[in-house]
Amino acid sequence: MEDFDDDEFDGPIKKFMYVNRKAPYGTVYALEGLEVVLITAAFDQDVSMVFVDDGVFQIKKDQETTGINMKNFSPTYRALEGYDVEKVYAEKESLEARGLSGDDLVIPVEVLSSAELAELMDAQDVIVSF
Amino acid sequence: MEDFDDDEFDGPIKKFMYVNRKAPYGTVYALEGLEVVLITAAFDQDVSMVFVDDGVFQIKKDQETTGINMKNFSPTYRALEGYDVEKVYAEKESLEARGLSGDDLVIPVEVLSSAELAELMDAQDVIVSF
Amino acid sequence: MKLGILVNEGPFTHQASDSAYQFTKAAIEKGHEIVRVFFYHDGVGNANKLADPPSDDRNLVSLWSQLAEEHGVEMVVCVAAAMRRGINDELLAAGFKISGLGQLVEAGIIGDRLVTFGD
Amino acid sequence: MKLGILVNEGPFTHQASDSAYQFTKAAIEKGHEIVRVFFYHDGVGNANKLADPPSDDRNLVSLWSQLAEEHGVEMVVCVAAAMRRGINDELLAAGFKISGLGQLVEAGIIGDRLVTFGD
Amino acid sequence: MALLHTVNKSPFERNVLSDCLRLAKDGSAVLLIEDGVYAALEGTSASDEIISRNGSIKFFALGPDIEARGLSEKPLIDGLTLVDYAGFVDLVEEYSSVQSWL
Amino acid sequence: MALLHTVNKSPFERNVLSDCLRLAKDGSAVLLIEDGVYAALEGTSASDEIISRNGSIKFFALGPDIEARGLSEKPLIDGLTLVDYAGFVDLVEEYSSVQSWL
Repeated sequence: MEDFDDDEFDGPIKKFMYVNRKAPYGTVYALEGLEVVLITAAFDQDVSMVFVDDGVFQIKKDQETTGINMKNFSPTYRALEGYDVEKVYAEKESLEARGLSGDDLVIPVEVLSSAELAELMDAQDVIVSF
Repeated sequence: MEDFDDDEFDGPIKKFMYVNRKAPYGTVYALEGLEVVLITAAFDQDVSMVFVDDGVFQIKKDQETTGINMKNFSPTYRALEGYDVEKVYAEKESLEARGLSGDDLVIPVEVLSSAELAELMDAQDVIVSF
Repeated sequence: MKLGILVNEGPFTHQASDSAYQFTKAAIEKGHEIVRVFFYHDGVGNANKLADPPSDDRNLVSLWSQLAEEHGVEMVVCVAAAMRRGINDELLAAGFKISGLGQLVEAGIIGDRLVTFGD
Repeated sequence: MKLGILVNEGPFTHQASDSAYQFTKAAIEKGHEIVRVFFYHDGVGNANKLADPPSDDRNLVSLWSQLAEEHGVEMVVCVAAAMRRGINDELLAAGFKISGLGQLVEAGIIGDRLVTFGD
Repeated sequence: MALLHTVNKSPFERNVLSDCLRLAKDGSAVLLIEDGVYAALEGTSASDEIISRNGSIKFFALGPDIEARGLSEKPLIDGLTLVDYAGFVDLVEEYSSVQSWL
Repeated sequence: MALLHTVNKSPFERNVLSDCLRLAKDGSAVLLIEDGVYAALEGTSASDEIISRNGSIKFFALGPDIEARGLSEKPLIDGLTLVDYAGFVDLVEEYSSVQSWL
């Protein structure tokens, strides 16, 4: 199969949910997970992005990575809107347990309770967790 | 530097402690950790091997790995004695939390309390944790 | 059922690749169709033909290659993840090919289920 | 102080290799002697010269090679761990060599401290 | 429509089983695989996690992983069902989607 | 003689900080690095782990890891000391041996 060209793709539209559960920098999952989300957006699917558990730390503002010599990729989350990824959620319980509020975040998110998030997760066709 | 030949080694004797904290099979750390212990024994050092946290599962008896197509390396722990690794400990609190007792184990171990293990750990020159 | 499989860890260090292989094999034996096995993150290490484990241990790279050969399973290694980790075309074992992340998304779209194995 | 360093994870997936590199560099700058950096488990991936990360990201393989060149740091990759994971002499970046686990033990004996970085 | 959740980490090492159960709805299923199977043991400090949701969630554990870890003779939590890899495939087919808690 | 313990995992993800503190004697030191630095935050569900041993154990956190994660402006647990990589080296020298809780 050749490299996939999304302009020619004429398949069904599915509900994709990306569940971000890992903190940034300690592992690469947050960064490589973000790369998947940006690609999926180009396929015109119904994409939701969720920050839960330590994943909420991915969008903590004020990240300054000079001291660890790694690339600060948190500004890329601001690009999500430009890719038409508009369904961005964070779990209330995860934020509260970590002492975070919406003011701490680099992008606006819709804050959902565990129960609300569980409902949303249940309605997905494809769930990928990083 | 050439491959190290332990017969010619004439350095100091140090207290090495290997702290096994990971369950077997889910990750390779238990297996590759065991390989380090066996090598260290050949250097005539003062070796202690400790099973703590999920590491106590490494020496659970009755391991039968045919179904997951991985090598069952638990019999190798019985070889420790032949390598003169005689200081083998497990932490009481870790065993109890996991519903295990000495009867569940593939080798005899000296069971230490957290406090006793903490003392022992404090007296080491080199601690390597897997 | 059409299945997409995502493998996020390399062989040996985590059981993820073993579990993915056993699951994929079982699915084929039950008559399901494997749309694609996609290797991401450290999973790109599953394609390294130089892997040479002790003879009394399983060799996952070979096992994946056999599965591809016997059942025509498509196995795709993510190009970006592979470049970071030093896996290129010359290192690829039989049955693997390198392509873009779009192949993962497409597996999710075409497949009835996408099942992830990782750490 | 004589320091032995043990690196148990590859570059990119875990921060362990970054932390080990920053620590080793800081120790050298403070005048300490690095007895040896030993790469075990997935840490053998740090020696893969084919690693080609995006240009705006750090390249740990190159950084380790530079450290070895500038400060004569000995960097040893475990042969058994490397064989399992498909790292051989031909893939080794500058400054790395493959040897046995005894080199790790020896680093523990000779060094005043052994510091481990892993997952 | 209900989800199949897979958990592959020991409940003694990580909090992922709790994280999963916080978001797993009644009527969904949880399959324990790899080091996740330690959560299937009865009489441990982690057993209550599953027992407290038993009945409202269906719990499964992968038999080959149970056997590999020497747990075949240990008592497992009542009502938990063992499956093999073929049974894992069946569960994936039976539920609407799979969430792997990594 | 006392040990330096390093912890590099988030207390919200893994139990390793608790495991460390169960075996860390009074008079030892704990250095939080990588994702371990999240344990340094005040006012979280994990803060009590460190607060309960504060005073009997010296707690440190790696500043570059705090900054990378955007925590510079957040309140850290009282009495916890920030160090850089050079300070990490100094701690290794000051204590008799290092136990890395991986």
